[in-house]
Amino acid sequence: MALDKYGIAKRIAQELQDGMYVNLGIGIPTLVANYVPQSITVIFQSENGILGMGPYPTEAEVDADLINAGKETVTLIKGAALFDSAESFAMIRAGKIDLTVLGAMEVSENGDIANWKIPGKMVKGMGGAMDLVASAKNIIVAMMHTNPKGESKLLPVCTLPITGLCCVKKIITDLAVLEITADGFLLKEKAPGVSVDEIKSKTLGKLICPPNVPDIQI
Amino acid sequence: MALDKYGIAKRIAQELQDGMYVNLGIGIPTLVANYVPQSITVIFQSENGILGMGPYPTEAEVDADLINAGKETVTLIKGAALFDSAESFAMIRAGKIDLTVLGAMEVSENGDIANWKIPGKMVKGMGGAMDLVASAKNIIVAMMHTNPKGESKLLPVCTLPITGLCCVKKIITDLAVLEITADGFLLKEKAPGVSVDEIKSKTLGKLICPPNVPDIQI
Amino acid sequence: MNKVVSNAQEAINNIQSGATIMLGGFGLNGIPENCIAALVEKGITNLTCISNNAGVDDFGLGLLLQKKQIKKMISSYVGENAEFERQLLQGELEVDLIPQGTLATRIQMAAMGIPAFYTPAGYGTEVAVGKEVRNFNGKPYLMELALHADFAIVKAWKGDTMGNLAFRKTTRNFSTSMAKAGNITIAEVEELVQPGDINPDDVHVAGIYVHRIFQGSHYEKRIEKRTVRMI
Amino acid sequence: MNKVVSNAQEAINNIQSGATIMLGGFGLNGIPENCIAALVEKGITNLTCISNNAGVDDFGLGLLLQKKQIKKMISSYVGENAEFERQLLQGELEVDLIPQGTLATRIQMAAMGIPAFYTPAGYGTEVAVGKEVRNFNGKPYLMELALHADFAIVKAWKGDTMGNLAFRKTTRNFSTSMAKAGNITIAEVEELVQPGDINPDDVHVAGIYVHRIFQGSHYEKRIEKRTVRMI
Repeated sequence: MALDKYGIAKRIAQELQDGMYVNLGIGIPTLVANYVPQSITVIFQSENGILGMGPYPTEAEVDADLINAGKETVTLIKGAALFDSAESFAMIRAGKIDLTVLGAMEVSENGDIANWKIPGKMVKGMGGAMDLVASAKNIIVAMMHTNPKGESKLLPVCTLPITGLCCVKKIITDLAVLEITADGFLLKEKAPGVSVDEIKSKTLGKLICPPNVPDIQI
Repeated sequence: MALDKYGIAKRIAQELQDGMYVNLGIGIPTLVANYVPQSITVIFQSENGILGMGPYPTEAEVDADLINAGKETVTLIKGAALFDSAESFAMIRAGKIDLTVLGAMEVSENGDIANWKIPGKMVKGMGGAMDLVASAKNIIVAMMHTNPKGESKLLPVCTLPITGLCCVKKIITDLAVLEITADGFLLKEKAPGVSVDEIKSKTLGKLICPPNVPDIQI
Repeated sequence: MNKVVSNAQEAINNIQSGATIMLGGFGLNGIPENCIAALVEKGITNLTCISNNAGVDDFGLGLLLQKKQIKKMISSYVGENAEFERQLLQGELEVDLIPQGTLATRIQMAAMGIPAFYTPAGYGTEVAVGKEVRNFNGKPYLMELALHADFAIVKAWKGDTMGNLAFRKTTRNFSTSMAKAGNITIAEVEELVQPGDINPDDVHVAGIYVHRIFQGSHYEKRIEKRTVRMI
Repeated sequence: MNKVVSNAQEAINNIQSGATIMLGGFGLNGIPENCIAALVEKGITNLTCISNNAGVDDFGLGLLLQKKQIKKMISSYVGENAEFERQLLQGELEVDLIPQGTLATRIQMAAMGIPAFYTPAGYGTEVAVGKEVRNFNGKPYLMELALHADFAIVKAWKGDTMGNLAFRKTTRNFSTSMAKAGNITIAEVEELVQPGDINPDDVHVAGIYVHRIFQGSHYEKRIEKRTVRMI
C-alpha cells in the first residue's frame, strides 16, 4: 500500500543522524520533525533565522515574535541561536546544513528540481528554495510519485521552470525510495504491497530496478 | 611659530561637528579626541570593533578585553556598540564614517596618500589604512610639513608606494591648513608667525596662495 | 546629536512619492506597524517597496497595496494577499521576485559597501537570465549587485537615543541588514531607552546606521499562522 | 552530538604539519592562548597562519615563530616582534600582507559561501597588482576572493556544549568571521556553559559553525599597550 504523508515523513526521519543540522521545507518535510528517533539530537534550521527550532508552542507559549519560515508560531530548544536572514542564507550557502528536505513538483533523472512556478498560474515566488538547492550538500525530495492528474513527477527532464540543477540526491515518495545516479533513478526501496511494475509505470524518467527491491520499513 | 603635535590636534578638532562619527588614526590623530568641544557629541570608531570609544581607563577600569586599533586599553562611552572586524570595515567601506583623520608620509597635490611602506625598510603592513582611504567621505591628513630630513611631504606626485588615490580632502600640518583642489594645494590658513614664503619653500607640490592667508586660531 | 523624533509621522515626513523603501519584517513578523500606518495616512504613491513579503490584505504592506500606493514590489515570496494578486494580474503592480538568500545578501552587500558578489543561487534558472555567470573552483555562480534604497524602515524591540538597536527572537530577519543599508534609516522601537541601557555586546544594529528613532505604540503583532500543540 | 573535548591537546589533535590555520584575535586581544600553547607543544611545522597580527616575541603567535613552526603568515599588520623581522629578512618566513578590511571580508565571504566580491580598498596600489579591476557606478573596485582555512581556532568568553559562542568587548574582532569560515572550527572558552545559558538573541557565533569546544585555563590576557589616565 502506498505510504501516506506521515509514512513518507517517517521514512525520511530514518535518514537523520545524530548531530545533523537540518532544514525542512513546508508541507510533508515539516512533519519529519515529529519522528526524530529519541536516541539522537538533530538541530532544525529555519531560514528566517533560527537554529534549534522546537515544536509548536502551547497556547501559553505562543510568542508573536517567534515564527518559522512557514510563518507558523514555534518554540526554541535549549541551546538555540537566533540570527538574521542574511546570516541564515550565509550558512546555507556555505554548505553548513547537513540535510535539506524539500517538496517538489517535478524531479528529473539527473537531479534537477522544479518546485516554484507553474506557467499560467499566479507566481508567488521562490522564497528560499533556489538558495537551498544551489548550496545544500544533501537534498532529499519528499513528494507524491504522481501529480493529482496521475502523471509522473519523476521525469527525463523537468517541464516546469526549474529551481536548481543536478542537486537532488534522493527522493522519497508514497511509492518508493529512489537515489539519483549517473544512470537515472535507482530504485532502493518500495512501499510494502506496491509492485515494481506500478513504480515503473509511474516513473517517466529512466528507472533502474535491481533484482530485489526491499520494502520500506517504517 | 610652527604648531606642535598638540596644536595640530587642536586645529583638527575644529573640524568636528555635532553627531559626527569619526575614525582617528594612530599618532597625532589620536590626540584629537582630547579637544572635542564640550558643546558637541562626537562618536569615535575604532576599526577593531568599537563605536563610542571613550578615554583611556583609570587603573581600576583597565580591561584586557577592551582595546583600540592601536592596541591600547580604552573605555566605552554610554551608548557604545561593539562588533567584529568584518562589520567594522563594512561600515567604513559603506561610507558611514563622517570623518577620518590619518597620518601620512607623503601627500600629492591631487590627494594621493602614501603612509604604509618605505622601500628598503621592514614593511609592517597597511593595517586598515587602505580600506579607510578607499572609502572615507572626508579624509584629513595630520602630519608635519616636512620629514626629519627637512624635505617636503607635500609633493607633485608621491614617491613612496601609495595607500590610496585622490582621497585626501584637507591637510593640517605644523605650518598650515591646506585643501586639495583640482589645481593643487590651496593654502587656507598658516601657523601664527610662519611666513607664506616658508610654506612655499617647504611645499614641493603646486601651492595656491590667496592674497590674504589668515592665521590658524587655536 | 539628536536622532529622536516624536512619532511615525515625523519620522517619515520627508519620504516623497516615487521613493524606494526597504521595509523590515518576515511575513507579519517584526514589521514597522507605526510607519506603515503613517505612510498610508500620508498617501504618497508610486513607491518601490523592498520587502521579503507583501503583507496580507488588511495588515502590513497590504494596507499600502489597498490604497494603490505601491508601484513595484521587490520580494522573494508574495501572494498571501488577494488584492496583491488582483493588481498583479491587472498589470497595476510590478513585481520583481528574487531568491530569498540573494535578496538578503544583496541588501547586506549594500550595507557593506560591496557593489557586487557571486552566488550560486538561481544558476541555470530563469533568475539567471541576463546575468553574468562565472566559475570559481569549477562551480558556476551568478554575479549579483548590491541593492540600495532611499529609506529603510525597521522595527526593533529596544532602541536607545543614539540609535543602537536590539531585536527579539525572529524579528531580526531582514531588518538588521536593511537598517544598515538604507540611505536614511528610520527605526521604530517598542521601548526607547537611554544610552547604556543596551549592553554594547548585545547591540544588533549600531547607532551609526540609524538616522531617526521613535518609540512606537499600539503594536498589534498579528500572527499569520497561529499553530499550537496540546501539551 | 558531542562537540566537547577535554582540553587544547585533544582539540588540535588532528592538525598536521602543513595545515592552514586561521587564528582569532587582534594583537594579543582575544587570542586562543590554550590552543597556541598546544600547537607549540605538538611541534607541527610548515603552518600557514591567517591572523591579523603575529603576536609579540614571547606571546601569541610569537611562540610559534620562535619554534619556526610557521612557514607563512597572512596578516594586515606585523612586526611588533623582533624574531618575526629576523625570519622575514632572512627569507625563512613568507608574509602576505592584506588590507585589514579586505582580510576580514575575505574571511567573512568564505563563511558566507561567496567565492568573490568587489572592494575599493587597494585600488591603484601595489595590492592591486594582478587583480581584476572593475567599475561599478563609475568607481573602480578590485575583485577579491574568499579566504578559506583547514582549521579556525578562536577564543570566546562563553560557549555552550552545542558550540554557541558569545564574546566580550573587543575580543570579537576577527574571531567571529574565522569561526564561521573554518573547515573545522575549534573554540576555547573562558566558561563552558549548558545549552540555554546563553540567550539565543545574544549568540555571536551559532553552534553550527563550531566542531570542537573546551573550557580553557590559565588565561594570561596580556595587554600590549597598557594606557591609563590619572583621573
